[in-house]
Amino acid sequence: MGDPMRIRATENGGVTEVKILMKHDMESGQRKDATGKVIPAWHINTVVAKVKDKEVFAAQFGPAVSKDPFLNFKFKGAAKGDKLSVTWVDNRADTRTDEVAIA
Amino acid sequence: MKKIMSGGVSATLGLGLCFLVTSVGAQNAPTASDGIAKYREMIADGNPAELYEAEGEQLWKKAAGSKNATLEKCDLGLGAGVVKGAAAQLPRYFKDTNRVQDLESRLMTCMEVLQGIDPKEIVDAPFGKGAKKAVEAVVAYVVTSSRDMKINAPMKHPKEKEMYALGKRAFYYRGGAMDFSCASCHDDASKRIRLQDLPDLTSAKGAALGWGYWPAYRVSSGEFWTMQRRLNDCYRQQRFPYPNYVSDVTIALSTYLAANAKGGVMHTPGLKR
Amino acid sequence: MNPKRREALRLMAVIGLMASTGLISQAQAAEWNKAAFDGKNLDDVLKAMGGSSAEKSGDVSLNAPDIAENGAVVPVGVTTTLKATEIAIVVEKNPNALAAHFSLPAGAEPFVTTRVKMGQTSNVLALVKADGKWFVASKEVKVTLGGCGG
Amino acid sequence: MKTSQLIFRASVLCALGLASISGYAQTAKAQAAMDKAIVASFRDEGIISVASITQDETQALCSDPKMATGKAGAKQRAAIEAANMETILPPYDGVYLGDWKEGEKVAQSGRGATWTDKSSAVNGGGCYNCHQISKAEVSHGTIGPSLLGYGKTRGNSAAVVEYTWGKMYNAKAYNACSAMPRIGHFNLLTEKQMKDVMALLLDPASPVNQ
Repeated sequence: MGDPMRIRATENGGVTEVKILMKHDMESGQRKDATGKVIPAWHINTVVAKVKDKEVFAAQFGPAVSKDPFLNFKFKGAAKGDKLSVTWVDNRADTRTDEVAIA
Repeated sequence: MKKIMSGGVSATLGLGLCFLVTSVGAQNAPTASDGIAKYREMIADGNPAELYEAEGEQLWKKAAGSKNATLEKCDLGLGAGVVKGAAAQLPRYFKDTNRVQDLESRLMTCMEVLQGIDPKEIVDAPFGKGAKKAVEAVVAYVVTSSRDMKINAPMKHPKEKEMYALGKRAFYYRGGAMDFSCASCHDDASKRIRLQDLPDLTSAKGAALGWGYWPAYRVSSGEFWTMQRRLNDCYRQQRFPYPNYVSDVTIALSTYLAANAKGGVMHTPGLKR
Repeated sequence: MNPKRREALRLMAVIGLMASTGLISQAQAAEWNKAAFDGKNLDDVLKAMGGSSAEKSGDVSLNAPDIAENGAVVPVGVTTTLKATEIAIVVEKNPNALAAHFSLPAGAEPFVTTRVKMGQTSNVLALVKADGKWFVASKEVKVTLGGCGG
Repeated sequence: MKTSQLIFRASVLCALGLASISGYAQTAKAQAAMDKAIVASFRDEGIISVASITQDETQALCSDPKMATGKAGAKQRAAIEAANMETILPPYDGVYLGDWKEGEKVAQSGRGATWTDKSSAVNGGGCYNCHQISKAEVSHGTIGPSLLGYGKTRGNSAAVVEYTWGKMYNAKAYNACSAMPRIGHFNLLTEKQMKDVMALLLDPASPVNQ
């Protein structure tokens, strides 16, 4: 299981802005170790954000997304106090879900 | 539109300091500096150091070591268990160890005394790994708790003054195959290496620009770097030998920097290239 | 059986199990567009995303720095006045061109910011799908050599 | 230690013997104790030994900000410059200029000579870290002067060529406490690499002189 995310979600005038930091190495698959062997790609594949079980935003990442990914997006239709849940899944089928109340 | 994907991502992508050699078109320096300023502004939002801070806060409260104790009674200089503001007043003299300590050496003392963790394990572990990794996360937590506070290392005890003098001497100490000292790059505010501006660490303003923004998350390595690690890599690039973890010279340099930066603001943890 | 294939099958089994036990949604298990992320250039990527060409559009705005001090972290933001249903970020000279793809369900604002790695100075493309068509804006981001030592 | 370094140390010691009477000797003792404490904080790692930061006379003098600039250290600095001048050796075959294209690569690379480098690693010159050199490279430092148009403004008379070689070989021969490394003196670059950098600066075809 992955490490916790940091999620900030703030509602203002009907629009909720979300900022997420995910802890992940996002190994590109392009790097070599000290012995010259390619370090296999290891990265988050998908990120899904939901409010009340309804998807509000979804992302697919390739190996070129930076280490410890940052994601910032906005959506309408949620209220302060609603729970926003974010789930990522990586290419080794590791996953992590965290939840935050919209402020 | 170009369709040719030439070359591969450098083997050291995300790791090395100077990992890319790229030809950039003819352009004058001010434009380049403006571009860099925008880049820094854009990455300022969302510092991954927060991920380390969250982990560090958990570790602070989690029982560990042979004594199965937490760090909650650790005295960082403002009394047992006081984290808020503590980093802004380090390094300082501690009576129980009769030494001037920086944050990392003090955390090692707490881990040894309270938790029964062997300091040697911490010293011997590489940066970002093993027992050192835990210290680094706790550092992220502690320095975040001094954010926006005034830098105010005491500098009253004779041993603090002694460390300051040693730090100053170390700052100007030239040696090795390139004759470099810290001062070679850091005693003039108008200079830069490549496109990186170099703060004058001998002045209050410049020292605050350095001390006030470290420890930091480094995007070039994708890791959170403590002050010990920052100094370690300075010495590596200076072509000096390896400074021992929490050795006198590293604590002395931190003492010198913190004292010079007095009155400046803690922006820790920073976000650096 | 070759070990790579065995590993792949094991992973598929694990992901399948996670999906069937509700740990992750079926959609999330199936949704990663491998063909698009394997694409070597814009055409490959567009094809894998169900398009054929992308029209240059002033309604797509790409926010990226002129110069990145470090190619490991290059901030890229995309916004548009179009009714976007999908957004994608492409780095032309990366070995795999597509960096990230975003799905915008009803209610999502046409806005996203993330950070990508760049192996070298390259054009960065913001792709926006609206009314079933792809639109594009591009900008060159220079990746510089920094610091001393190495 | 190379013979040149031995001669160098001996001559500096003689020069300093005359100059260092008064207060300097006293503080020197206290500083020596501190220097010992500094060196004790390091360990050997990779290709870099703790012994490598034992100071020579140039480094020792220039570690004192008061002596490194201003009147107080003028005499000692002159002695140190003279001693460093003695170490400069011309190219083995008398040819000073190599290939500017190779020189550009040397100038770009800042690698080598750290504890994470192997002894077999090729050092870079790290020139762009501190100097502007060609217009095409905007990522250049400003610790050293701009070298843009170096050959174009100076020409390449024998005097200019020899001065440039000497400055690169041992910058402390011209300015005792210069920030520039003593590239030839400490073998930081090979003779061929130095010639290639010479060409980068002086060859009329080099982008530096366009």
